[in-house]
Amino acid sequence: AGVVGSAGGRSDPVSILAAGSLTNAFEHGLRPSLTTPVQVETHGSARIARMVADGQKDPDILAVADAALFDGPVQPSWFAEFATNSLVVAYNPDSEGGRRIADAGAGGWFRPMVDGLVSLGRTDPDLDPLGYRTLFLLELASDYYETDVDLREAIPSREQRYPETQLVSQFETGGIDAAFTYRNMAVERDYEFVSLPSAIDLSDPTRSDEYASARYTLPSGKVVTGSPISYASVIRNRDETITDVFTEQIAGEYLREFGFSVPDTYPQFTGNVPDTIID
Amino acid sequence: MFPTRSSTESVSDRFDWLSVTLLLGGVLLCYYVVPLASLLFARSPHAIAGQLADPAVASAATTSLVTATASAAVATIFGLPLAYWLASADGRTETLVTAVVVLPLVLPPIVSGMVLLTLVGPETFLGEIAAANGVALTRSLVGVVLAQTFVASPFVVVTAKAAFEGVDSNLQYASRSLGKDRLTTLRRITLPLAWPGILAGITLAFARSIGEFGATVMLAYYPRTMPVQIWVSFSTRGLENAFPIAVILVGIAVAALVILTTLGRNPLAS
Amino acid sequence: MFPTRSSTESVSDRFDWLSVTLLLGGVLLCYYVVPLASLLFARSPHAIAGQLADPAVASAATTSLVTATASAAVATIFGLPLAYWLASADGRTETLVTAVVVLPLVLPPIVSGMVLLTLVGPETFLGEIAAANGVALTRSLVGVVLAQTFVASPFVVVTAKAAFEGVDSNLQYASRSLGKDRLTTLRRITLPLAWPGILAGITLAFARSIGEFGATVMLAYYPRTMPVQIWVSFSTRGLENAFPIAVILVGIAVAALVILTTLGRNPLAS
Amino acid sequence: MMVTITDLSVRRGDFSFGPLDLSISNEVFCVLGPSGSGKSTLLSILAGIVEPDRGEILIGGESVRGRPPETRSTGLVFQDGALFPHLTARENVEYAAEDPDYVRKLTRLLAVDEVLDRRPAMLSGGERQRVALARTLAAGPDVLLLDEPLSSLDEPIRRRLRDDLHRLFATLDVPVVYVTHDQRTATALADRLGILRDGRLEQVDTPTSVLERPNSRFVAEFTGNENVFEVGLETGRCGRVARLGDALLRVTAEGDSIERLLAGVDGSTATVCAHPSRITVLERSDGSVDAVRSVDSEESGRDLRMSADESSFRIPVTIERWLHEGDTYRVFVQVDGGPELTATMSRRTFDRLELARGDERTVSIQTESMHVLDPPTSSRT
Amino acid sequence: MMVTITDLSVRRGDFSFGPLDLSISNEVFCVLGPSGSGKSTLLSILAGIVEPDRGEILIGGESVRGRPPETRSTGLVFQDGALFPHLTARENVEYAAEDPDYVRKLTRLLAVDEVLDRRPAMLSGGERQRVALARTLAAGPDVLLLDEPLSSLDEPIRRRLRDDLHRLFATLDVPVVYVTHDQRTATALADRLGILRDGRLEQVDTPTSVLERPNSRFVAEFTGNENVFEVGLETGRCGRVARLGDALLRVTAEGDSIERLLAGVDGSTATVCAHPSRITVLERSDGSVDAVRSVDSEESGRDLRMSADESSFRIPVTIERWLHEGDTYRVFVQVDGGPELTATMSRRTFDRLELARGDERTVSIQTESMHVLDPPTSSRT
Ligand SMILES: Nc1ncnc2c1ncn2[C@@H]1O[C@H](COP(=O)(O)OP(=O)(O)OP(=O)(O)O)[C@@H](O)[C@H]1O
Ligand SMILES: Nc1ncnc2c1ncn2[C@@H]1O[C@H](COP(=O)(O)OP(=O)(O)OP(=O)(O)O)[C@@H](O)[C@H]1O
Ligand SMILES: [Mg+2]
Ligand SMILES: [Mg+2]
Repeated sequence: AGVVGSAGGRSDPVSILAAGSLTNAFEHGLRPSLTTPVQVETHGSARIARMVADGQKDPDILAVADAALFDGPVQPSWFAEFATNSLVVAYNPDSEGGRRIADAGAGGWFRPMVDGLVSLGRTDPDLDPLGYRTLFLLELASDYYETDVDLREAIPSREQRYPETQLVSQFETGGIDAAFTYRNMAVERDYEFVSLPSAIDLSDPTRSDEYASARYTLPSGKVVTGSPISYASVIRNRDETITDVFTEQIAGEYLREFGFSVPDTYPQFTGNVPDTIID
Repeated sequence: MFPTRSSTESVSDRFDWLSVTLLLGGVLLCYYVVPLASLLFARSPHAIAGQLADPAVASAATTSLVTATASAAVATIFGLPLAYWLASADGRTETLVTAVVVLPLVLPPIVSGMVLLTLVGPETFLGEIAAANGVALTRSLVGVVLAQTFVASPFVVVTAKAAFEGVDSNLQYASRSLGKDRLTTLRRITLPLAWPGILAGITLAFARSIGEFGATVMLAYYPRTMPVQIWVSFSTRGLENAFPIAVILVGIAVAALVILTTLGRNPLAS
Repeated sequence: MFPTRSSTESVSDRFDWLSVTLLLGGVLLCYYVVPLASLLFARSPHAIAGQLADPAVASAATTSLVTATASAAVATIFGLPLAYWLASADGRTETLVTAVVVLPLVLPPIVSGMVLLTLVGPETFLGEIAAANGVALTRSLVGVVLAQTFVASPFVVVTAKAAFEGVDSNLQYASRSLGKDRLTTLRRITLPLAWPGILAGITLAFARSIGEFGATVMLAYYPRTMPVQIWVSFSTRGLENAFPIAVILVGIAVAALVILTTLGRNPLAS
Repeated sequence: MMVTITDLSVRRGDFSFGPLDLSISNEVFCVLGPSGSGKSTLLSILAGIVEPDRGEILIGGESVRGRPPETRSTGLVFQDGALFPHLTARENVEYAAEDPDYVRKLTRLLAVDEVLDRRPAMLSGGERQRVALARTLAAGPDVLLLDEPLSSLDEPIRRRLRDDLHRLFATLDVPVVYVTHDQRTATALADRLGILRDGRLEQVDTPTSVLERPNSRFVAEFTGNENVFEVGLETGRCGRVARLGDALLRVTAEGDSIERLLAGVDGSTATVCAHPSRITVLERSDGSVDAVRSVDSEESGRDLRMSADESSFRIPVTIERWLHEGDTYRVFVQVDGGPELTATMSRRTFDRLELARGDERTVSIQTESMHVLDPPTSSRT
Repeated sequence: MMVTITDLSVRRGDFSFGPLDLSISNEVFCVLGPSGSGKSTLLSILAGIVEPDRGEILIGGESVRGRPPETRSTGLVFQDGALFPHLTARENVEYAAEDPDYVRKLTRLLAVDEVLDRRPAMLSGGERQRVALARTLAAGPDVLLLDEPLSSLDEPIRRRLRDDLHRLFATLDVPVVYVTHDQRTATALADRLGILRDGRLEQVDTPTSVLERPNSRFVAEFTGNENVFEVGLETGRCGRVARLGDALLRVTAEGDSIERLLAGVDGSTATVCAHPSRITVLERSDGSVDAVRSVDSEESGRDLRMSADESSFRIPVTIERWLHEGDTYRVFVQVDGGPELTATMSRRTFDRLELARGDERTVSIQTESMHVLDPPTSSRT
């Protein structure tokens, strides 16, 4: 990892408002690679976007878990996509249901779920992208595995829905046998997990057309379509130090260590990118 | 031999001091009222009515009211005996147990949620026994009440303890020397005399219960209470949708608290 | 003419009733202790020591201790006058203002965070005035204290109000007829006599402050308090890392509360 | 310093106090009255604790209406002490005082110097009362208001304190309003005595005047002139006579004692009172022929007896019962054909008399010991 | 029912109570003692509020040590009433009672039926005391413990209640322990009287015995036998004489009064007490030659005077000062060459005597009114 020198004249730390799933990577990957002090604040992606839009937060750098959020509520003139992630099925190897998933592996993880032999957890699709991405995954999996039943119909039930933090808690305290999570989370926390084919795990930017067949209608009436998981970031206050931090953040090697994927095409810019950034 | 006193010297000065002091209270009151007012007046009555019509909001309101009432009741029923015992315990035990009692306040919601899950989660001993008897301890009204009680009951205990300690022990002896046993004395003398303090505790517990979010969302995302509903609305549709629900919550809470204080006054008055 | 009394009838029966009642308190105490014990004993001392060595944890501990103390102090300084005024206010005003005072408890953390941001956020009137004077109202110790005070000060107000009401007004008249004005009377008679109740309120406020997460995380993610640190640890590295920090928080809080109750006893005793 | 009360009144629940007019200079004004008559209420109003509904209070010429207690410089000893429970006895006293020497002096005077380090809960009833008194005195008020400050004390210490207070009040030279239910204390201390009844002052005068010349049946009975009875005025066979039961007393010359007594009375009866100590039960031998002469009544045909000595009634009575009250005996006697009377006497006299129930004896009342009451007010129930 | 106390003692701070042995049957046992002597402590122990450090209490033959107050069936009227502030007077009384008729009867007896609907804070001091008494009586306890239940009442109502209580206690037929500081109440009510001093019973006897035959200087002074003085026993020129100051009284035949009085005394002095009412100030004419004979003392050469009448001391005194106490006067006189004495007398007598300060007068004390104390204990400070 490159080391960015601190620029004089700035005493405040650089503030980064980021999606919750980036917390560990930023805290323990990005921060140590910088000499500039940074303050990382993380909440759900949707919430941070909204708080920035409402003027309640004024971070130097904003990083969200879905580039779509930069199409509203926040609408910056440009942004950079810097990492992707994939969905996995994490399981608790100490539980009966968890072992069934492990035994079934990437080829048949869904069978014990359909049979109702696993207590499953997923996040609320109304609350965060992980929730509806899980539904996309199930829809794509029905086609991919050519199952008899529609997995998106057969597997979900209301009992499985949790907010993200609660899902993790339940999983870690043994309340559920298996959960759909982001890969980085499973890696960070040493969960046992089943990796899924890229055709369904929403990780491959090149498959965006395939993914786009799945959709979900949010309570607000807005329809989201399946798309690759892509983390996007933007600078909101411009100065040299911030730019240095931003450059490190979107280019950093650290991302892979924390379970993210960084395709070769990344960082990928959209909009009127200022020259200083691209250099 | 009789020292004279400069009696009226600086009376007006001092009176001003009292006013200045009371001014501090006014500042605090503003600190409560202004944000609330901004919450209230920024919303159109129309938006609020709209939210009221939403069945999810209506059901959350019911859940909140029911569970907060239940939690306040549970906190009272279990908390008063503990407070009574603490009030009569000696110094060291008292200090230590009091510290334990307020710990649920100290724990951040995520930790309380986690530790509660380790106690009553579906895979735990208690959770399984309850499930075997058809009672779900999480994702149920019971779960909500468990979470709220954990967080809110310390108010009843701590406040009631102070109130019990304030009751003149001579009055309790008087009752007992009239042949009434300790339970009767407790019920008819100590409890009514400590009532204002206890009521304060119940008020706090009720308010905290109806506003509880952190532990509740851990133990029972469903059935949704108002705070969870507000959080969901906020996360899905933003401030504009969440605030009217918050206004409804505030309305319900104020109504409930006014009823509580009004009803609560009776035991003393009669 | 003298009605005889069946004096010792069912004494043992009744005594049992009291024990049964007190048992309820024991159940509640277990409900506090068991999860805490599981929190404590599941962690190795090693892990705790490891966390203690982490400078982030150490700094969060300092921040928490400082801000919770400050918040409890602010709540006391501003809350006592409000409580005193409320205690002497008449029925209707009292009921209403009391309801307003407990509203911060009713608001779920996300809403309190939001409304506070609308009051003291960086873009607001107050926020800008303060910033112009070099004080940041968010993302600063001040921000933490503002958040904690909002949420925790109602405890002082409500509990102290009940305590003030319990002070025999004759004693206050006695003081005043000895030539002491209302402020002196308040300071030297009313306050010491109401002290146990006030102390209960301060205890609650301190505990709630040190455990506050929801509003704090909105107003001041930095400087990090222990609850925020715990949440971050939990989000980044899971339970195994978060719980030892929670144990440290509990340790700090217990120590602080024991000190508070011990010191707090003096004003009455002397 | 002068305290002037004009047209003062207040309602407290069912109880209505006043209207009351009174003026107190640097003297000890004792207030005596039955339980519930408004004594404590009066002090509370003066101290500013109860706001009157109507009327004016001037202290030192200045109106204190609406002024808070702390600006009135009225020191009130509460009936229940109102000691601060969180302070020791010493701290209670020092709370009010500025002069440690004076505190020492007062606590020694009130004999509480040994218990100064105890909290009120650890004091006995009487100790509490004395500490409360010390506290108020220590504040050095311009007006002293004392509500039964010695009621929980035993006779010897009360007597001692009464003397000490007497001296103290003299040095202080401030108006003192002293509520008590103890007649001895009242007479020993008071420059003037006010009798309160149902919130109104029934009589205000020097102790001697009130005790000896009560102006109503109520005051008479309340101050211990328990014997209140009707004396009939008749003109019979033997000239003009006063009559009590079956006993007659001739009214002879102008200026003799009975004439003087009954001077202002018009009509055929007068209500008269006499203190029990003024009623003498005569020894058997004294109720003799030369003191009493039988006459028969014209109307009733009964056998009446006329006192031979014209300065005292000699009245035939039956002994009913008696009570032993420490150093005195209280003997109840029934006047033949008249009221019941009470006589008190020393143990010595009682022993000498060798009374027995049902004994027929004679009592004598000196006419100058009797006092005619104004037209009777309704008696106290 | 019988209350038996054996070797009872307790420490409360500096104060140590007991050891105390006492046995009370169905009688009225009055406890008299100075403020702070442990009267309330005794009742608290009996009621089970204070646990004794040592000793045994039997009620009706059963030990009650360690038994909670509610099982003892001891009804205690607290010195401060201890009324429940959240209940009205009526509710306070009904709290304890099961029989509404009896409640009605009691409240009428205690004249509080008019104020039953008020809360304690709205009652006067005396009303509060009577409600507290009614409450305890209503509970129908097997042992009645009353702590100065009439102290806040004025004399007339107190006298009435005293009579009523007397009758009531007789009907109840339970042990009654009645703490009072009022000697009159004590003598009027008590079957037996106990004098408490510093936590110990100094004397227990019938009221008459205690008042007339105190067994110590303390009891003598406390019960109003204020005159405690030394009488010297000498054998002089005129034979054996008793001597008080400059006055002598010849001891003549065996069996005469002074001989009887001083019978048990050995040594040269005896401590003697006499009640002030037993000291008579003689009229000027009575201090005359035929009652007193001058003798000169051998040793001092002073002029002594010997009483002519051998059944009473005639003692030359100087009038010092006097107090007016309601219906009596208290006159302090200085015995020439001896102690100060106090005499009480009725107003009538006082008026007749026409005393003036510094007057030289003679007082007489009948030898049979004097009582010899046991070897002096240290006097009360
Ligand atoms: N706050 C109150 N509200 C209503 N009535 C009251 C209140 N205080 C006193 N009273 C009533 O007023 C009357 C006079 O009370 P007060 O205390 O002045 O009597 P008191 O003369 O001092 O009697 P005591 O000798 O028994 O102390 C009583 O009948 C009492 O019940
Ligand atoms: N709880 C206590 N702790 C310490 N000392 C106490 C306590 N209670 C009473 N005392 C002391 O014990 C002594 C006896 O008190 P007690 O109340 O029995 O006296 P009393 O005879 O009833 O006096 P009074 O006539 O004044 O009511 C007093 O000197 C008092 O100060
Ligand atoms: Mg009174
Ligand atoms: Mg006592």
